[in-house]
Amino acid sequence: MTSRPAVVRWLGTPRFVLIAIIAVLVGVLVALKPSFLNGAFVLAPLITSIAVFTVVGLAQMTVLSIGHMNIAVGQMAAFGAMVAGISFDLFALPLVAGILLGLVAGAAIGAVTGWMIARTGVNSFIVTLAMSFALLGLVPTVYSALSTGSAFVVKPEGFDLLGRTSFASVCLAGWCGPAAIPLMVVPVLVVMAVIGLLYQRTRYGRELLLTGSNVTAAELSGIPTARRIVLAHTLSGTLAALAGILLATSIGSFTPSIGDEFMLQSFVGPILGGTLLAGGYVSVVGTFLGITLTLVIRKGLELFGVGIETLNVLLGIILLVALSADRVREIRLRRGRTPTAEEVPA
Amino acid sequence: MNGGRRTGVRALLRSQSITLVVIVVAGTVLLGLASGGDLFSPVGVRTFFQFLAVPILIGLAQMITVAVGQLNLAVGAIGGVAAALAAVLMADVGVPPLLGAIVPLAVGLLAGLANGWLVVLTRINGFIVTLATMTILLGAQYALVGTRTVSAANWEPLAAVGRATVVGVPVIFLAAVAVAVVVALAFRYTRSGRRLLASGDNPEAARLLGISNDRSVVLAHAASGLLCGVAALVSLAALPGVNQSVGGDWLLPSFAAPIIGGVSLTGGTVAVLGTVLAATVVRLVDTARAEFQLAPAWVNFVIGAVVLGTVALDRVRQVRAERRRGAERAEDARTPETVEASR
Amino acid sequence: MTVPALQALAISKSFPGVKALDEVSLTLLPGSVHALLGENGAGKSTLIKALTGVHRPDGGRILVAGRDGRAVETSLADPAAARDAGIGVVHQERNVIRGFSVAENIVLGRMPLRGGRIDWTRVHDEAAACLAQLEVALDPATPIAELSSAQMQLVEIARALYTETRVLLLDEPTASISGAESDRLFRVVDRLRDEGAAVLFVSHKLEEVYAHCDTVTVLRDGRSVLESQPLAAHSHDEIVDTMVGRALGSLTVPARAAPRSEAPALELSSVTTTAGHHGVSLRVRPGEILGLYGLVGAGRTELARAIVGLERITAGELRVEGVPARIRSVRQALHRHRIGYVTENRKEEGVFLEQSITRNIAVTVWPELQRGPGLISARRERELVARFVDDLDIRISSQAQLAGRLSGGNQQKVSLAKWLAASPRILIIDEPTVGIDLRTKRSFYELIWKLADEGMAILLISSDLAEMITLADRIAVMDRFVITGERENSHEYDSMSQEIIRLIHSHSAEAGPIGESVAGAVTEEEGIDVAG
Amino acid sequence: GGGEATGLDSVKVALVPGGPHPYFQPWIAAADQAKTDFGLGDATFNETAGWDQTKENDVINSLVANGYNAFGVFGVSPTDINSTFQNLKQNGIASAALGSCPAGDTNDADFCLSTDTEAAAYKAAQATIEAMGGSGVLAHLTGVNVDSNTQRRIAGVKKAVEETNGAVTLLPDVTDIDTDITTAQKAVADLLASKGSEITGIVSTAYNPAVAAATAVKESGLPISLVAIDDDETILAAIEDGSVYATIAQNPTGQAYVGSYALAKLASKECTMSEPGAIIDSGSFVVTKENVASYDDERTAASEQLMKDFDADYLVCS
Ligand SMILES: Nc1ncnc2c1ncn2[C@@H]1O[C@H](COP(=O)(O)OP(=O)(O)OP(=O)(O)O)[C@@H](O)[C@H]1O
Ligand SMILES: Nc1ncnc2c1ncn2[C@@H]1O[C@H](COP(=O)(O)OP(=O)(O)OP(=O)(O)O)[C@@H](O)[C@H]1O
Ligand SMILES: O[C@@H]1[C@@H](O)[C@@H](O)CO[C@H]1O
Ligand SMILES: [Mg+2]
Ligand SMILES: [Mg+2]
Repeated sequence: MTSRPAVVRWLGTPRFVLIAIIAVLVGVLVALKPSFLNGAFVLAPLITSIAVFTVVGLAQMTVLSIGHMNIAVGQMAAFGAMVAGISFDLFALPLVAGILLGLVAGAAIGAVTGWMIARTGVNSFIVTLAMSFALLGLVPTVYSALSTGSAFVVKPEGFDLLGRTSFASVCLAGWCGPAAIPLMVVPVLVVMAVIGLLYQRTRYGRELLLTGSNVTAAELSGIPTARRIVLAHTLSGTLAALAGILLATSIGSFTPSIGDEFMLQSFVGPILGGTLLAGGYVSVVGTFLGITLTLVIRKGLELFGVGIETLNVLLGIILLVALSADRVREIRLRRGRTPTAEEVPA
Repeated sequence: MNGGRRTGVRALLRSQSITLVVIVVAGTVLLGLASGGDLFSPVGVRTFFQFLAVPILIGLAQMITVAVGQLNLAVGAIGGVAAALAAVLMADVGVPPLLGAIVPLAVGLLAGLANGWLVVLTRINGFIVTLATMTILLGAQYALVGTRTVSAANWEPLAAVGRATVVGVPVIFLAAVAVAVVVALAFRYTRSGRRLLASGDNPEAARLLGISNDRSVVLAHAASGLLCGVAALVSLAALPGVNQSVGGDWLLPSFAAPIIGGVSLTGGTVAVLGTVLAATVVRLVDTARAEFQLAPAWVNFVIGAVVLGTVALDRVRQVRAERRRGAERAEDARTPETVEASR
Repeated sequence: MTVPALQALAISKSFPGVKALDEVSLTLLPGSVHALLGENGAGKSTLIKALTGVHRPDGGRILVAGRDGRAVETSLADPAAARDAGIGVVHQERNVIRGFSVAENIVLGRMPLRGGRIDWTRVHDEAAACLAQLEVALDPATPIAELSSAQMQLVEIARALYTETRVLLLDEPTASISGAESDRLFRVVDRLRDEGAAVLFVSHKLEEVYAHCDTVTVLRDGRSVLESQPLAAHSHDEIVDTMVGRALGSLTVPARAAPRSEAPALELSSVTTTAGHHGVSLRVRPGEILGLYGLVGAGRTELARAIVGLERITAGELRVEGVPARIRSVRQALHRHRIGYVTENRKEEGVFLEQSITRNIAVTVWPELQRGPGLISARRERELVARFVDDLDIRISSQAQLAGRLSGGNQQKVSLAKWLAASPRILIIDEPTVGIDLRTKRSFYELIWKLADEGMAILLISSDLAEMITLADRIAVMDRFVITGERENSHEYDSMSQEIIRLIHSHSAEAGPIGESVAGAVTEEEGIDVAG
Repeated sequence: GGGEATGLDSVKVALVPGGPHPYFQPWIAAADQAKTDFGLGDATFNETAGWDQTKENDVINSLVANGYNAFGVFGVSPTDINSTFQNLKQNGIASAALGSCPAGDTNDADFCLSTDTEAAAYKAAQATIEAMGGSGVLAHLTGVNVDSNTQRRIAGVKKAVEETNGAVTLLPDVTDIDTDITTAQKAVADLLASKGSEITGIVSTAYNPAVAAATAVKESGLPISLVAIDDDETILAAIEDGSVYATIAQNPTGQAYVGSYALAKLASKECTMSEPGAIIDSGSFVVTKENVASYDDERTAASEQLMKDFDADYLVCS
């Protein structure tokens, strides 16, 4: 195993397969529809969605890493965004302060969820499902009570810059950046780096993974598993809130429907990217690639004017085929040799 | 000593259903009073039970997949497609209602089989498989009915069954109860039922006992799909028409009923009575919402709170039971020592 | 010549990267007990699984004698086919459906029907009859989850005998049960033999093999190095050497130095716990090995768990190096008090099967290795792990290898290395050699002595009395959550075992049967034999 | 229609509804009609958004990339749709809010051509009160609370009730029951079971509740007057059989047809808006058993008038 060159190992990972598929797909799309390269109307919105949904995927990934699920990602996003919206709308807070408050709210709701799971030992699916019910009731009620038209619309300074501006408006000595890349990628890249670092380089990330691998053994190895469970859910809530806020900045206001579309996507990204549902492995880059793949496909179908019914049917089939292909590849590999843990780093 | 502990466990199990029964009775009485008796009027009774049929059926559909250790995210999509196809066949193709009634069942069964086979053949997690089939089926439902509502007038004989009552209780509710009884009997008295539970409880042990987990998984998904088909048939009979929204709100209630009803998500258990009772509790919350004219959002809030409460309560019980066991042992341990000391 | 009840001819089976069975043959005769021996990973369980339709062999043939006495080649496509062919099996790991009753667990493979539906009356009656036949006093209606692991094993045996069984395969049935229970098991085995059944028996305990088996097959690295021979023709040492593949010298108890100091490293005084202990007092000094002996279910594991904070101490006092300690978690035990706890249940509690060796061993030292916001230097981590891999002679292909791919013994070493890496002053080791082969067992013993010599205080929990008498400096006996006495270990097997059995008696109301069975269990054991 | 088929063949109009809904189906035929009548380069209809603002934006962006240069959009989120219009405007693309105007006081599209939803709800409530005989208890069933149109409808109904000076009492609005037909049916049934004996009139300003209420009221046999909104076939049939007293038809065809015309004029740079962001009522029509056969003529006439108004007032052409 040690003798296998790293490159050869890498070629067998889900990440490489994803990169290859994405590359081929983009090539085909560009050849058939040169307008795919339209910066302002295709690439920038596509990259914005990829940015937002990567954060959504990471929000799920952090709980998958301990072998849990977060069915309430969408509602936690709505909750965090709601708090940010309130702080702009009702308290006229500046952008950064409002975002921080929103993130704290997401962290808090995640922490409460994690605490309940750790305390009761009840399956995370149940607790987060119940949490999603509760928030599904709470969030619209708060919006109705505190806003006219059920939306928080006050935009603090910098709001549009974060959500709707591209590098085209970042100019240095007459040179401006590409219009295809939204500014939003900056915070998202930072988040990816932080989460990646957490899992690959720090004790906390490793302890999350071991908790996901075997919670009893983790507790018996001196890992404070209850705290790690709370940590994973807190991270999940925070990231969900961040995704909700980013989405709000990209569409323009805060509404209760933020996050409605998060739950299913949140699983697709990490799972296509190679994170195990059973816990114990994660891949930040894989999550990003998994999200990218599905969104590129969606964008491609959209460019070809595929209708809503065909779009759903195709997305479902592609998901199945992509995962079966991954299965087949995995089985082939298994047959050949014994994989190692190092092949699935963060 | 075993006997004693066992009755303890039984009592615990029983108390889960008893808690639900108490909630149902108390809730009914309170609501009845609040409504000034309207709840018990013929219309009140009929309305209450009419909308209990589908929650029971989809709760059972989910319960069966959970029993084998799987999930079925496609309950609503299966039901939606099943109802839509039947509606379109009857309204546009002229399929007679009697034949049309079989369509949802067949669609449900086939969709469930497809889910099961996909899980078994691809070895992809059932959560993801049903997520994918859900997406596909939603597309299919839209392709079938688009944005129109196919009127129930196209299947008047079925709609008549939907309206029919026996001593004031809707026939569709009685049908759902009958299905629940069949499900309960199947899990109690058939080998397939026991095998399914064994696979859900401990797949490795089941395999070593000669049980095919693959078969159990396929069977569970097929049965789950079939029940979604029954729910679709009930919807067809009871709804004023069928459109692309049918099934759209099934997913969360399908989980709420078995979970509140005491089914373990790790597989291996069923609680038919619990599921039926839990669906009834949710229906009571619904009725209360209408009575007190609260926003529908409150129903979600209350369901969330009830599930979290059930979870917490269960845990408290468990901890108490453990403590009791420890205390008993300490008591046992103390006695001989005192004997020794007195020697 | 009698027709073999079951005959395996040149069975091969490969797993990814491992040839687990390489043309293994074996003959089981009716009315005889056949021992299947070999070190950890030799292929014993794989052979049993190949003979019961769990694994489909890559090559070879299986012949089974039918009811008419004629041998027929059988494909045994799945476990149900094996059952139908009259082959009953009790696998190495417990296989029960925890949500079902004892009765249903027994009949599950063949639920009796009446009119197309399960006849629950017959289920209970037949299960009850089956249990009675085994002299097991269990109510068939008991939920199986309430049974101990040993009781579950008896239920599994009942299950294997439920259908007409002409061949019974037992994979390490005595590894984790007490003397009383193995006695009962052997009575059943002997009766089955008398009734003409063929029994295959896997064990690492050579004495019980010599006491109960007629013929033997020895596997080494997936090959049969000794095939279907009369056991009597081979001496104990010969068999051991065949298994190991070279001459294995004898084990001698080293001269043990006196404890480093009289002040105990770990001291319990009159401790009561939430698990049910009462008035437990113990002291372990640095450099000393205190054995804690007792029957399965005596409460030793629970005591260990209470020491490291997994159960609450509600009365009495726990002192670590003279200072009263209130330990609430394993983390505190480790990082505040330097107490390590090697759990008995390796697969479920000891190792992270799906994680690398590096992470498995380094997990306890991350808090020390970290810099700044929890950053870990991968290099320092690897170096540290490499040291323990060397020290304990753990056989791995690389640090990146998954722990789950190691043999049982090496997994056990990994779980020990994890604790040694944290350099504890007190080490609690729970049933360290269950299911471990002879050679590995010896290297473990040597390691434990070495650790004690280096000044570690060791609390050793074992249900293997021979092991206890070989290893410990002092032996305390626990029965039903109280300490019934404590003795210096003379390493004299006969006298020590008598005394310890007496200590168990002193507490027990039904001294008779239990005492008898303990004696039965410990009469002849490998460890003693060489220690003497 | 009255435009000339010249110079507009460079214009590609895209009509983007908020999601799949029967209300928008007349847009399809109207777009085709506009294409032929005005000689447009293309006119397309795309409902893939599925009631999600992000997806609606994606759909619009893809259409831009495919060369569409005039957009008639029913914004999913009235509070956010102005951002989308700004984006289109910055890139020189003509846009119109069709069927629903942005929330708040500004409309960043070139114009908004929509039912005055408050007025339509007001008319609906008035019709219901009339059917109730001027007094009694009124229930209002409506759609997603988070939609600002819902808020406008609530206001319209409230206004009509207030004008009765207490003769009519309004029960709390029943919102969020338009998600699917089962929810709507259940909500209506529960309402009838608990308050059926008190209620004398129901006004539904959302689609699924109207369909559900029509059947439920008929089956219950209760003397409740029901007024719905929109003219889906199910509702029209119910008006004919008497189970629904009236409905308030809106003018989706006019929105799409006239809207396409104006958009084409703007996109071809032939004209500009005299008052950018103007808000224009596309009309609403009370339909009862009496005029169920003829209301469409009234509506066509209104559309023709609209077209004239655009030519005369709203557009300034070179
Ligand atoms: N999950 C399973 N694992 C192994 N064998 C199965 C499984 N399910 C069915 N079978 C076998 O398939 C055949 C037909 O199955 P089926 O379940 O219809 O009959 P059955 O065994 O009589 O059970 P039931 O009690 O449900 O009627 C039988 O031979 C049965 O043993
Ligand atoms: N399912 C499996 N997948 C991969 N390898 C396996 C599997 N089962 C067994 N092996 C490997 O096959 C070899 C034989 O294992 P087996 O379990 O038969 O040994 P054993 O003789 O029973 O050992 P022990 O005394 O520890 O029980 C080992 O190298 C083991 O790692
Ligand atoms: O009447 C409304 C329209 O105004 C639009 O909101 C779509 O839904 C219909 O029910
Ligand atoms: Mg083995
Ligand atoms: Mg123990």
